[in-house]
Amino acid sequence: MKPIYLDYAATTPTHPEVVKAMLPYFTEVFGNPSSIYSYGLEAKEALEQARAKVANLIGARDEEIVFTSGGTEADNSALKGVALANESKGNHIITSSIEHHAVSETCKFLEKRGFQVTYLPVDEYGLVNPEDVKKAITVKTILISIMYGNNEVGTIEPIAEIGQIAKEAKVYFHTDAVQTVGHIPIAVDELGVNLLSMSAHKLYGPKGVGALYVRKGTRLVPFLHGGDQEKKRRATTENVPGIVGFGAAAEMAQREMGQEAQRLTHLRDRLIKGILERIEDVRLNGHPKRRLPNNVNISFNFVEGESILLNLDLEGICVSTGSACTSASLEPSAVLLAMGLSHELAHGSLRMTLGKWTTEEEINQVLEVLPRVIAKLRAMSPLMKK
Amino acid sequence: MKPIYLDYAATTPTHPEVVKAMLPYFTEVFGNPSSIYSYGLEAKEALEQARAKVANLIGARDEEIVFTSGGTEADNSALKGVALANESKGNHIITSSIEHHAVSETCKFLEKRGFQVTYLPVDEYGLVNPEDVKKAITVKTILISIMYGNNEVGTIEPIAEIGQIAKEAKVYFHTDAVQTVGHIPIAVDELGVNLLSMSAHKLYGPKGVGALYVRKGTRLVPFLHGGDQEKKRRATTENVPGIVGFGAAAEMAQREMGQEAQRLTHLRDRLIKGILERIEDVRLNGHPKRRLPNNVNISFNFVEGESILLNLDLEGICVSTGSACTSASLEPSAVLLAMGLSHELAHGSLRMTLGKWTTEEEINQVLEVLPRVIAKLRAMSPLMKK
Amino acid sequence: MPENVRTLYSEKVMEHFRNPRNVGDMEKPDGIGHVGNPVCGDIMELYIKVKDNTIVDAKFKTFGCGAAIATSSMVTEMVKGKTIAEALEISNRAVAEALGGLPPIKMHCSVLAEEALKSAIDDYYAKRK
Amino acid sequence: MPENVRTLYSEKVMEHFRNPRNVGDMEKPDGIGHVGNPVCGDIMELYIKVKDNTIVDAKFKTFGCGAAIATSSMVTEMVKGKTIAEALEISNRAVAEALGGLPPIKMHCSVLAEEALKSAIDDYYAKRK
Ligand SMILES: Cc1ncc(COP(=O)(O)O)c(C=O)c1O
Ligand SMILES: Cc1ncc(COP(=O)(O)O)c(C=O)c1O
Repeated sequence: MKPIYLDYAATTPTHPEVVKAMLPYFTEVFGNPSSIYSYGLEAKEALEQARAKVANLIGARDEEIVFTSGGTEADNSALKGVALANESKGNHIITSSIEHHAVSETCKFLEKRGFQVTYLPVDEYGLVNPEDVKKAITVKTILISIMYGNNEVGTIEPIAEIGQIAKEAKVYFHTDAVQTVGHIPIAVDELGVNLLSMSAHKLYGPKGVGALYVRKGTRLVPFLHGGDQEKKRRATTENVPGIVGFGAAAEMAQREMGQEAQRLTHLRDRLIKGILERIEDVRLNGHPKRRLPNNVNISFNFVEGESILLNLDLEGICVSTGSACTSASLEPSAVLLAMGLSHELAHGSLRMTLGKWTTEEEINQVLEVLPRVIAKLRAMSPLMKK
Repeated sequence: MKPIYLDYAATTPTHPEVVKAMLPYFTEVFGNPSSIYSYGLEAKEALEQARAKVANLIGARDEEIVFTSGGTEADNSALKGVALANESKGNHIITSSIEHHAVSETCKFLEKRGFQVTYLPVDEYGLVNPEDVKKAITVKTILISIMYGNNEVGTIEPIAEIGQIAKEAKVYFHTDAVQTVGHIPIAVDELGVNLLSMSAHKLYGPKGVGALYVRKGTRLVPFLHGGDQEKKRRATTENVPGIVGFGAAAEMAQREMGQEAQRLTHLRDRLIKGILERIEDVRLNGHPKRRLPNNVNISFNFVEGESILLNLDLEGICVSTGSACTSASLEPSAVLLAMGLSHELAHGSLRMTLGKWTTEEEINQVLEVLPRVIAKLRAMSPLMKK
Repeated sequence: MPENVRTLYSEKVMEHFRNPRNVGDMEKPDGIGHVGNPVCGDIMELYIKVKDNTIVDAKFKTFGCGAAIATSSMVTEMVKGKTIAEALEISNRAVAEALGGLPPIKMHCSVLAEEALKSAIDDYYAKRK
Repeated sequence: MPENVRTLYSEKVMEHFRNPRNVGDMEKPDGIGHVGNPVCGDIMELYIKVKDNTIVDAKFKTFGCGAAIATSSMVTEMVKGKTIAEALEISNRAVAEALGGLPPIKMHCSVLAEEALKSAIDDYYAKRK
């Protein structure tokens, strides 16, 4: 039986059509886009077409898109780039306590280099309160970075409201939209962001490619120094096939997003409802409505996430846990703790993220297997009797 | 007629076998290597096999290879990483005046951040004198960065000698080996380097992938902050297909390098000799012997490089100029000027770099076309009459 | 690619994880070991029955990852039939080795199993007093 | 993909680059313009023959990039048959436009062409005095 993949938020397969679009750029149109002979100019042209497609997906202008090696580089270049370019203005950064590590670890790095970072709390649904952002702004604030859709619990933050506050306070505003781009409609002007991070492999594009939207006029020190590529905003020979793939994925998302989001929301809600009905002592994590169309995150009392994951894997179902199991640390998800979950519940959480190839049958299969697995694990749990 | 591509130093086509090796990792084994279910572990395994192949190519241990998004990121992370990690020890960096922009622009950035950089001169062949390195070392020196093979003129620097000096002085030593890896045999222990930069697309691997060799024990602040990937030395979801491609290219290079270098050296010398015989007032740039097997760099008196390049492109021959024509600046190659060439000669230089698909017939064709093109341009040159 | 590269754990670990031995409560145990806490994500309870200074039965209940469950299962298997003195000799490494090894980041689970056993034996001694 | 996206320059530029008009020396020119220098990589020499205040012939020699050669060729074409006064009206933009446009980083070549023409006319006046 084909495995049931429910970890689309970790990474998506590259769509076969995307791979097909990329192929000519490995072996035929392989030129360096900086070269001025025909081979290079053809590659350059492909690059610019991809840029237009990505820009189009978020309502940006072509020249505001800087390609990167992924979401992490987009986040790092946004935060470090603004920090270095605006040191003379101030050293204060505002972020949330539920950011992806690509933002939170970068903030920790900046703290060591003399920057002050405010980590705003979230409510039980994982929502940042725009009023908190407003209150946190000081004369020294140079950047606000609040993620768009949370990668663990799927909560969608009030970005447009925060954007308004940032604009009024004349503070740069960055959002990590890695989980949202290509999944829900985005218009950078409505959001009022200066910077927005994307990653191709979260929307059926290839791994190792991303982009940072940089609003015209935003001051930023480049992250990669070297050649004059990307209008001197990011050096290195452009990953032409990867970028072409990102473009193809963006175009496909633009076309299919509306219908697909509807389909996934339906499956998502069926899965949530099914679990809540079939299994006792569970809790839906994240906001019930303001939520990514493909995200289900549930805590199961009395059992630990990795043991659920492994049991599901044995049944051919791929999911992920809230806690970072493979990391050396045994800390449970910082996101869930920030939302007020107990350690026990945070350790017992499971994330299931749906995607293009998820079917109704697969959801049914999960709803059949999961109660059995939970029952088995609860039977051996020392916490159960309490 | 198929164009004659003589710009392999700018970028190589991805070898069809490499593309074939990559393909399954886009759509089938697409898992996130950090995931602990089967899909992810299979991807992880592919990653580690590629790491072993790349390590093997340069005589390193697997765990000393950190994958990056290319040569530029490898250079940036080496220089910035050492600088940040060793600030308390000193703030002095030694480099050469013929480095690739990925090193020289990073040095300029570090100078703005309080570091002191010594740019060593080179001789007429582009060689750095190891004695100069020795003399430049002070108690504050934390890093020496000298490239291995020069990307413009092909000169191979005395890396092992400099490595010995660095070791004795207990200073970290980085070499940008982007043009050498996969083209001539490399053993990091013989070179005595702590850090070595590579880029897959210079050896028939894909664009957007590279690696930094980091000798065990070398202190480095990570360049990309975020998740725990690459043993916390570089965050971001691993570019599995790209890395697998790099591995395949490394394996192929290991296998074919010896014979290929011989073949190219022969063609290279035929091309050089042919030009020197057929055209007057030319000069070979770079060292006649200590030179990359595939590099030909010639200055043509009285004519400008771009106009030669365009004429050759019209005849289906892709080459590159010493000067950065497409950049906004009109400065001629800093490398050639550092080697003592006049501005006129620096503007009149042409780089032809050979590769896997270069044939004897192609070289003959170039030798037929080039004299005609030079003659045509010289006939319209105001410098000619002098 | 061989099938076994695709799991984080050895075949033996997965076997014990799939079919853990000696799971469940014990009626009137002679000793109860309780280690771990929810903060670190692993809790083990180990029950032993002792006769003539020999552990005649062992059971466990565990909240934790795959390795925690497998080490619990393995340690209960290992102690059965052993004298208290012999049981006290069982090190975390011995448990891990019996499982065909553990990933480095999971070695703490074997430590927990050793501690659970010692805690149960302590409890046995304490109760006897 | 249309063929024309593959060249940095417009078709017109490439046409003049391929087949530059009015290349070469001129016997006894009435005015010689000399602009540019090896440091910036472009040198233009422009020669004019003047009769009854009208430029009856123009030639050039140029060391430089594709755009430099094309603008030289174009400007010599444009001045032929023009009076001195009319020739002085030719701006760098007019040269660039006549070539179907130039990439922004190559606009300086058209400036050079305009300067070369003015320099040749200056020389013509100077010689007449
Ligand atoms: C919200 C968020 N930000 C950033 C990233 C990092 O993206 P990448 O793995 O492409 O570097 C991810 C995914 O890993 C993510 O989910
Ligand atoms: C010597 C050298 N270093 C660094 C680089 C940068 O490599 P990449 O384009 O992969 O970033 C190149 C090639 O562009 C190079 O030739």
